[in-house]
Amino acid sequence: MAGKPGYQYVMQDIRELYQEVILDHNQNPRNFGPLESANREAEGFNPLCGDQLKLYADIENDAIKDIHFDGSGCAIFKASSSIMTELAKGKSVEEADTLFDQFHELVTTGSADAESLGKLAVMAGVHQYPARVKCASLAWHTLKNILDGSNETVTTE
Amino acid sequence: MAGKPGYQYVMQDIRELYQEVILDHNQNPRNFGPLESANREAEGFNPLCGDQLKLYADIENDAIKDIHFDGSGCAIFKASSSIMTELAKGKSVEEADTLFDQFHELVTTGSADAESLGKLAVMAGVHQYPARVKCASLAWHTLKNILDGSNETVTTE
Amino acid sequence: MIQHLHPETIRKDFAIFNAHPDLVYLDSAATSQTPIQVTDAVLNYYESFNANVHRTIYSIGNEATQAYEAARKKIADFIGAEDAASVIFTKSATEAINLVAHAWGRKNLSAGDEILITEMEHHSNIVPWQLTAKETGGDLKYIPISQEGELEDWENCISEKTKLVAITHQSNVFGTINPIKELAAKAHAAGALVLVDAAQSVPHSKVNVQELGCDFFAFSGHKMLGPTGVGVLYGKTDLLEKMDPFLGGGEMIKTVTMETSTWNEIPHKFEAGTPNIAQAIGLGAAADYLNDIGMENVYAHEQELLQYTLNALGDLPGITIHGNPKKRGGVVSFNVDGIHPHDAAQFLDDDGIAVRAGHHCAQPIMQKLGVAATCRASAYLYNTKSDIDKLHDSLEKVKSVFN
Amino acid sequence: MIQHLHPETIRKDFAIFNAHPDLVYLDSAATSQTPIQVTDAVLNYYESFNANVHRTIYSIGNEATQAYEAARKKIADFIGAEDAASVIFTKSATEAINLVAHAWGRKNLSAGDEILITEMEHHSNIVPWQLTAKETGGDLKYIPISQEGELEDWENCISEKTKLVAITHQSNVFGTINPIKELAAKAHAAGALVLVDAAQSVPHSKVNVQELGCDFFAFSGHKMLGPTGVGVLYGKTDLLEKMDPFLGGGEMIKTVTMETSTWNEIPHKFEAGTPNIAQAIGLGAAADYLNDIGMENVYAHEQELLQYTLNALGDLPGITIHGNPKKRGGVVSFNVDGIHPHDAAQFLDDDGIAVRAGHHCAQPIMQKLGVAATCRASAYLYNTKSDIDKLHDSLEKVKSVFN
Ligand SMILES: Cc1ncc(COP(=O)(O)O)c(C=O)c1O
Ligand SMILES: Cc1ncc(COP(=O)(O)O)c(C=O)c1O
Ligand code: FES
Ligand code: FES
Repeated sequence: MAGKPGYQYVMQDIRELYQEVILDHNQNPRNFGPLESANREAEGFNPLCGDQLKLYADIENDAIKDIHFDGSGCAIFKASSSIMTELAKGKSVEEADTLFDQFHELVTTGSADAESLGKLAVMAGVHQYPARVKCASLAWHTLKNILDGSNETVTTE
Repeated sequence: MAGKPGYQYVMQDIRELYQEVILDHNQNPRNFGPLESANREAEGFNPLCGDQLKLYADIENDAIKDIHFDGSGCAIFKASSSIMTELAKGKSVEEADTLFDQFHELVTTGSADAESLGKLAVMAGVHQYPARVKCASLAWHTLKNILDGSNETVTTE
Repeated sequence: MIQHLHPETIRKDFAIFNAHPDLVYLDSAATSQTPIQVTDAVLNYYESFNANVHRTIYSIGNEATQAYEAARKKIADFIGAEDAASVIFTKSATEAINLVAHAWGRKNLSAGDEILITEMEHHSNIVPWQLTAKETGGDLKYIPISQEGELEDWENCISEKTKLVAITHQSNVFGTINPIKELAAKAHAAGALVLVDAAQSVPHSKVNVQELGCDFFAFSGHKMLGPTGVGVLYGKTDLLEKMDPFLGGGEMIKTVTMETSTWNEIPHKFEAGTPNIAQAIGLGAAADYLNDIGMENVYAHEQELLQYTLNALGDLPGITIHGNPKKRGGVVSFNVDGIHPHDAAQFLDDDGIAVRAGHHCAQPIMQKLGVAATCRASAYLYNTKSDIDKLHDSLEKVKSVFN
Repeated sequence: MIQHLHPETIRKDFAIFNAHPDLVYLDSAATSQTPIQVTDAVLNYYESFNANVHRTIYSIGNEATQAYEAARKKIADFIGAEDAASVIFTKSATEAINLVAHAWGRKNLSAGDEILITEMEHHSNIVPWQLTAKETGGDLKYIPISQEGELEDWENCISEKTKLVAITHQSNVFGTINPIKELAAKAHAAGALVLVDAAQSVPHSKVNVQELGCDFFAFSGHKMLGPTGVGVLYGKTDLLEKMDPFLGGGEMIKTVTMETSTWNEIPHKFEAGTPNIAQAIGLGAAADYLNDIGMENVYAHEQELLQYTLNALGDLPGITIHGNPKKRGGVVSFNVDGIHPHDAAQFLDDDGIAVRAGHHCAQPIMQKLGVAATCRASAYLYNTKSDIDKLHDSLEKVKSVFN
């Protein structure tokens, strides 16, 4: 917003939030739609906007062989879900847990160990937009539920 | 109050409210206590302070032969009740009705026909103190109930 | 005579446009901005006669009481109520509706009775009735709405079983202005009471509760230039007098003994505890402000902006405007094809434009429209055509980013 | 380290003492005065980020949300609550108590269950329980009080039948500070919950809900330097999570369909409708202000003034001071023999002294004392010994008028 209130939005630049990578994943989400081979499923729901997510994962021997997402939501949500599936696919459950922690730190504090972030780095801008953190987090919290073997629907509040 | 807020208390002088006559009636209320010969009774209650009043009247052929009050309350209440009984005693019901109207105008507007006021004039100061109008009115409203033949307890709200 | 508003002059009364000169605020249906006349009235209470009301002997307490009761009178006049005692200060429109649901609904409804609402209600006029229906065994029925955002066939929804019709005066999603007067007549003929959710109408048009013929009428201060934390319930005095209280506490009692209590007169019976004194006074000042400008002028100005907005958005390809009611206020809900409303709103914000994205607390409408959320632009007396031009241009930009 | 307050410096923060330099305000137990730090925080909302909370994408809406939730955190810290989600903003202490009476009481009490309160409660902690007892068939019992204004034999009032003990932390008539911690332990051992009416304690002493061990804890903003129109209910999170909502509407829902709804997480489940945003922010600023001064210092200052007042009034013949509790706050109730409290208060007002005359919303105490009303002088951090001297001198004058 022009003449932005000083509260804590000092460095806002909307293209930090909507980076090209994000717009691309929004247009062409990877690993999108149901997964036939899934042996685990979990749902997520963002009550602020009503958007919903379904995650499908094929986990064998503590490794994420395949993972898909389905649902509808904003660009941040879609891109974050899409990137999450790309990152989680092929990882061990333990590695995915570490990824979750990294993501969580990134969007809540805005900073994280830059080296290890890789593709995740595009989510850094979200931190400046508290109202959008939930959009970015939904897929990750739902992944966490799958990793933990919980069946509850994730709601981001 | 020193440095009084300007709202509408411009001319407040507390001795206008607590005139000598009022202090006197407070100390020595006239027509005080139950009335044996009463053929009408009515009660009044001021919920703001919890004070209560009982009126006793002996009314024959549309004339107030005698009238007493009982109860406890503040000085304004006691004096107003005492003066009311003095004024009403011996009057016809119609005359008492007129008195009520005069009193009512006096305490709500602060002005009334000065000539006809007589003893009532001491109540003029009450108008400046909206929180005390009820103290002064209770006896009069209860009298009005007696004149109208109503049995409901008067509450001044 | 309807006169033209001068939003440019009006804006000078609103400090927010000083703090954010480029702010295009198009979310007044959620909450309105606040003129200095209102904040001054609030400040004046705290700075000059900060005291509790109704039970004080001392001067500033009398002032506070008088100012609080004067605000009640102003609000009564503003909505055409005859008797100031029929105006109850609540904390919000939501509390006002819940008050009726508890103090009237739970005592007067039983199994088989119908509460009739509409598909275009705000959650505040749905959830209290879902809860009341559940508690009393009554049935909650809905008047359906058309794709245009208008009531459909409402006449046939009212029957002998209907005990209460609770309906919004003006939809916060479509802007639809509902035919309350006709509906109230029909409802009364069937023996039902009528509650009007006026949260969106009172701020934007001249209303008169007596002409409308409603029994209860609820609205909020913060949507009509007033402070947050104050709302109003108007009720017909004979109804209010018959009703049991809602909250118990100070102010609302006449006598309390350890065993039992008796109730104060209305409106105090429904105002338990220390009231929102400063906020009621601020709301009175908001009514003064709106009266000075003239509600007819506010309405006319918004009608002009509404047409301008519909034209501007209609010019843009790929914009879906939801609903097209014949009588409507200055609220326009829309979606940009292929772009999630929250993304659109985020880009608008980047251009300094505040619109709402979401379900607008009206999920049944969203379910009807088959969308999770919409964008909504809502105008008020401080908005200008230039605000709408900026909305138009920024939407064009958003579309280019996502294509 | 306890430091001495400087009321003379503190008074400079209160605009009212500028408007009325001679005002001797001794009615803070009814409502406190408001420092500019609080009115500035309120103004800042209206002038810089006036927007609705929780559902906005745009910047000023985010600011409003953050400021509102930051206020919640400040209040949680102020009362020693671990989790900000256990703090619910209400419109007043009265609403907070009624919330529990409805959302917990009516669902969890039935015939034969006992609600235990005390004879020294404020109407706000009596009437809701009379109504709840009536609705549920439960019994309302009272812990008796002594002429000193202390609880009598409370240990034996708690039994297996007791389901809730609702008790004031500090009496608004006697100033008595009740032994909540001991009482809560005993109540919990008997399987009862404990609600504390902290309207008079939170403003005047350091409190910690976890140390007290209470389940619910209610207080008002306007008595602790905050705005009118805001109160707080603290509840243990597991209790709040299990409870059904009270008011229905926006904010408190997760999903709404035409048939049914699901509830949002706490605290939002209990905050239906647009909240009192500006007032909550103002209350947060009041907590900041009090923290800066230090609640230990506030308490110590009032203890000093209390002793001074008791001595000053004790010096005057013909003054009856009500109660003499061992642990008490800065509240003194008294009568002048032969002079009605309203007359006394009227003369005090004429000298610029604001004290309360009345039943103080505690009619059962008045019945116990055998008086219709008393005068009450209550102090706060802005009062000085000179205020008490003026009270003393003015009372002497009053006595001479009536003799
Ligand atoms: C002990 C006590 N409880 C409850 C209340 C009610 O507070 P409020 O009127 O702000 O709801 C008060 C204040 O009047 C009080 O003194
Ligand atoms: C139509 C309608 N009804 C009720 C409400 C509830 O108002 P509040 O949140 O102020 O209680 C709103 C505002 O959000 C509304 O638009
Ligand atoms: S707006 Fe719904 S997930 Fe982003
Ligand atoms: S104070 Fe009770 S009648 Fe005057």
